[in-house]
Amino acid sequence: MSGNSKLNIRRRNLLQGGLVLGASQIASPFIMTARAEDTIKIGWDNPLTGTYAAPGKNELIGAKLALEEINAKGGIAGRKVEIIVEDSTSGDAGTAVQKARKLIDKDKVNFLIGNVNSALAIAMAQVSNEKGILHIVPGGHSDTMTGATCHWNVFRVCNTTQMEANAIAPTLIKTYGKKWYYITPDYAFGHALQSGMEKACTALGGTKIGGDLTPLGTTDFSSYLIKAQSANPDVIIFLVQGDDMVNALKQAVQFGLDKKVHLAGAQQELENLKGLPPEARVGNWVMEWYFDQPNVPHVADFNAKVVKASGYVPTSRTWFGYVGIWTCALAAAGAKSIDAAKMAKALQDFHLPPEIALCPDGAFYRAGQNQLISNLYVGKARVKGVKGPDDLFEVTSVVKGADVAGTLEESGCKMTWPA
Amino acid sequence: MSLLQVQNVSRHFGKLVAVNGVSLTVEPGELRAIIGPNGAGKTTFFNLISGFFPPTSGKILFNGQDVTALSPEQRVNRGMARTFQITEIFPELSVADNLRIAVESAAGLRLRPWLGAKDRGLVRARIDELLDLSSLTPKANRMVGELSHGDQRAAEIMMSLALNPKILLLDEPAAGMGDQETYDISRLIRRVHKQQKLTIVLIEHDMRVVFNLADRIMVLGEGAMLAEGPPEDIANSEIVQAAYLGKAA
Amino acid sequence: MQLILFDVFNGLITGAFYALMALGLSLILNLSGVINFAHGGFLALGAYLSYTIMPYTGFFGALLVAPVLTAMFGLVIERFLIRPLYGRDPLYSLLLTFGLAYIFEDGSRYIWGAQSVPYQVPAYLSSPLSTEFFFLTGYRVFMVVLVALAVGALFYVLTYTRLGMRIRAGTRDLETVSTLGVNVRILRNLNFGLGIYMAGLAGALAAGLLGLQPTIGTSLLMPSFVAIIVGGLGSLPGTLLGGLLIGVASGLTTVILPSASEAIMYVMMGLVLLIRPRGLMGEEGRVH
Amino acid sequence: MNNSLKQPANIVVWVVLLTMPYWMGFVGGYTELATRILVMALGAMALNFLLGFTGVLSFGHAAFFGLGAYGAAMTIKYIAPSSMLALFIGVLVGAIAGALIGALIVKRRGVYFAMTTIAFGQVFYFIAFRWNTVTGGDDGLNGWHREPINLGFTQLDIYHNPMLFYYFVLVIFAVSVGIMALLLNSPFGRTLLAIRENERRARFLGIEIERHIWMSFMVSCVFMALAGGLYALLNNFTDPRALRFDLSGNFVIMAVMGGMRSFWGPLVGAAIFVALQDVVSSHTENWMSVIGVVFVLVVLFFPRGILGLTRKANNS
Repeated sequence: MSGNSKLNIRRRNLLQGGLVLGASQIASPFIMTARAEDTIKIGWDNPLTGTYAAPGKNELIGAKLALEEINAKGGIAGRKVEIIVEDSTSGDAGTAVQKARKLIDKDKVNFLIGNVNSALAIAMAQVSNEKGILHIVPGGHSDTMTGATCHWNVFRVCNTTQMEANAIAPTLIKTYGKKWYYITPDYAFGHALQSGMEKACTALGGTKIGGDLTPLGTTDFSSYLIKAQSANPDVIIFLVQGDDMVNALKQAVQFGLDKKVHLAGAQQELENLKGLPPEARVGNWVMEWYFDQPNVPHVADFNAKVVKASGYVPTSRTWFGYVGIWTCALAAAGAKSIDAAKMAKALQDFHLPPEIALCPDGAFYRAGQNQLISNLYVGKARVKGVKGPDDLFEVTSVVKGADVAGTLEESGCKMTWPA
Repeated sequence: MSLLQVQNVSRHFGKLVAVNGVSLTVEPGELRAIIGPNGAGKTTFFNLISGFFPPTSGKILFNGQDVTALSPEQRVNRGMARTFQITEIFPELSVADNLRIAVESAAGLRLRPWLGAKDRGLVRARIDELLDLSSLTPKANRMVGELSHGDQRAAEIMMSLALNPKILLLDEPAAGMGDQETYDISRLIRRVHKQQKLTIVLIEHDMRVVFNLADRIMVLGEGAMLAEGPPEDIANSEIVQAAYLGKAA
Repeated sequence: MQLILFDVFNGLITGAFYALMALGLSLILNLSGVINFAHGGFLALGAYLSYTIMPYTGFFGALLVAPVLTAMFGLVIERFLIRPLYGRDPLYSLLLTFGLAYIFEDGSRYIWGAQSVPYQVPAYLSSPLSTEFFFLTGYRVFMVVLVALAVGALFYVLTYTRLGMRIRAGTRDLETVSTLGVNVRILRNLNFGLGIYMAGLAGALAAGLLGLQPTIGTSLLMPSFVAIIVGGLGSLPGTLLGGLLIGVASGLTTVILPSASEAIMYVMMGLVLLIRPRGLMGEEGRVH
Repeated sequence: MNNSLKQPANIVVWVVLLTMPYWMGFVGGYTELATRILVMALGAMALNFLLGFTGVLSFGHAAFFGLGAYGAAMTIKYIAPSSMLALFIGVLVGAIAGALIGALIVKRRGVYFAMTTIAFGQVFYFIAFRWNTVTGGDDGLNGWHREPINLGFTQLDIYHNPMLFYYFVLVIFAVSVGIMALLLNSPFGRTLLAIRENERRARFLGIEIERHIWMSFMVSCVFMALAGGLYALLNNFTDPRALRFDLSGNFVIMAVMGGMRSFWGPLVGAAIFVALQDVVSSHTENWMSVIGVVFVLVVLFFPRGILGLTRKANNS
């Protein structure tokens, strides 16, 4: 748990860095010119503290692993790569934006990575787009990022909420019933996820019989749970995330709801399941990546490396971070350049090699939207791990991303490229 | 017409009756002393007059007007000024600034974001006049908090004077002072009283001061008035002596 | 109807938590004039300590021991960091505890990790008492009973023990108490410990209901402030009443307009300040 | 006060501020950090008008900072793309809120005042946090940016040129600080000092305490909101954290660390605090502990602040 070791990737050398920057500023104080440097820098602006600290740290573990591999293979464009880590905090977009500017303006990074919190990711995207920097979003799910507010320079690894909804809806309708009740976090992400679920549900003949918008940061879900129970649904859909999900599930199980109604949701994370007391590890969910894939090549290898580095099996977050950093290297290799626009072009419909995709059907960045399309893992939470204590999810079916991603038109992304 | 008329005021704190039906009339130009043993209700009585808190019952007239329900700042604006048993000044400001605040407040300038040259001159002159009166001129730029007890007391009295009061209420002006300081402060009070024809009511323990200064004396005991009269009558009063010596009477 | 009944009950549970937190805060505020911003941090500490010792002591053992350990930690903090600040501008103690809150949150994350830890209550407590009133889980009832006992014990201590009487007297007039030969330093120290004990207990209980992660106390801190203001500064019964009132109010609001469930507390506070500035049970003259 | 010392100090301060973007790089900074320091310093000085010069502790002042930020952001996003109008509306919103809340709480003193301000501050936090459709909720308000300023004869492109934006902020900072200095050196300012020094004496000089505290609160809120508006323009973004109590605490520590009895103290405190936060959070994920320890150390060992130390040395 030593916090310091994680940032050892690059300790800032204040004096040295300052002198170099200062010299360039004397020459032309008003113009910030990019300097030729011997290393390629990747700016990491992701949570290390607050609500999303756990997923943020796991993404960083994946990123570090990718960094080692890239440098072992000769770096990017023959230059060594380093990651400069900044704590974006979990919710303070002002800080995230400020750090993004700092990384771009002061540290002159070639790539920007982040953020777990889609609000922060969107705010950062505004900065990266303004500055024309290639920006990878490993784990912020809001649909608009590769939809209505898409940018040519912003690529996303994790899925859209709609994809998750489409992935799980058929299972729930077929197995558990058509009357759904929603417990949805009351902010943009939640609204989007719910409308995604409703769409998927209606398409399959299901109905919404009720729902509650719960304020973000709700600690006591009992009122909502009681209401949900009295509406007598087949399935209660939990769309709350993070700590809210932990609170909601803990309380639902205490009320014995899991024995009367089916509990389910869309996105689930191993980080959450680990934080729940065993009896509250219930319900059907979607994982965006799962470590237990014995038949997919390279996964075991990846797992072993992560366990060696961190002591835990990788979560989907670890994989996001890993893919995020590798995307930088692959983009540069594909474009044979570190020019952001050229790299972004090179990533259009770019297929990740299997040792990085780590999923049965491969993964690619869909052109015109910059959204990674990979597999989704539908399954159930389980009380006790089978293959080790962290194996808390049972995958029942693996869904092809392309089947649930909808069309490019549906995404609403209208990409404009710089002249 | 009397300047101050306190009519039958009482003040209760829960079950405790601190002041019980006391009346007092002060004529313009008079120097009145209030004496009494500890716990007699002198300071409470002062607090009622100056508006620190309202009386439980009774009435206070100032200059013929009922001021019973007025706040302290409203009473100040009508011409009542007071000092406190424990000196109340602005310790981290200079003597001149202490006086300046009082002068500007009295002149109705306290909301002004800036002052014209004329106003500035008038304020300056008034400060100098007060410094001069109290012999504090050499110490004008020192922080008040650093001055001797006697000088702090003098500064407080000058701040009250700066308000151009019609009546000045002094709560134990000589408390905690040595002989020389007591002498100086008595002289200052006398000077102010005589030169400016200022009406003064003071509470004091030091009988030298009281008998030296007062025109009339009121004696309080256990919240009630025991006696009132010129100094010589009070000095000979058996009731007063009994009150001071204990419950002999 | 059942729903409303439930929401009142539920509001009482929430309110009981607020009250437990707020009573601790209030004790410290009244006697020492310190707004303890780190109170939420102490709550988290109580919860984490309870989580840590549970494998050795069992649930009830942890519930007994963890708050005591938290209180002892509180005594040390008071002795070395807060005591030097008595008699100085209250600004300083506020800033100090504010800084401590940062350190507590970060420290918890460093020791126990950023993600929630699984805090388990005994199975027979974490199930509904009856199928009809399924919302009455054993744990909720247990919690309410325990909070009621703790509050009862607190008022008993304050009313009938020598320490309690001294604390109450000191709250009214510290100077007099000290001239009567009571050691004010020790009094304040113990009083601080008592307040922290309440926070630790609240933490150990809350973790059975909420996800236990480093910011668990933060969401309970602000309502506690509001409870104190609504109830009336300086009055412990007022604080209790304030906590329960805003708990019930926000519980009922959840039914009608969930997004206003927090706003309602502040609306109540505004109204109280407007109509009765000293708070519902505040003593006269305490406004200043 | 030490008038002899004031003049050189003023010159030093202005020279440093005027040249800051040019040497910021030498010490490991960058232009936007300089701008951030300026904005936070304005906030800290606004707070200190109330804290240091009226003796009233508000621990919820971020609320007004945030209201300024939201006022500015929403103006550009929903009303008109004008940076100046945005700042004006931001200040107006902050001032109105300040007037209302001030009136509700001026009767309270000391810790009780502080506590009430904390609680009231959170009201606005929750409004911003929960009122998704208007404020963007927890996601914050984005999709807008500061607009170039049209002076008629020329256009100042403060959007694309960070250096120009710095000087734009500096001009506003200078005007604001000038007004505050003027007020503090006026009878009004001395009246506030009187309240800070001794409320009882002030009352018995005929000063209406509550009214003056309310006015001081207003002045403080106005400049706080202005700082908040500038902060939103700096980030091209705002979110509910701009009104949360942690930020209020940070403003207080800036003022105290620099020296709340001296005019420039909060500026010094803000510079140190903002730079420290920037550096520390880049070096360790445990930056919160470091900040917390700074709070503790300042309280225990430098309660009069950095400029308080020099003043003490001068007096003796």
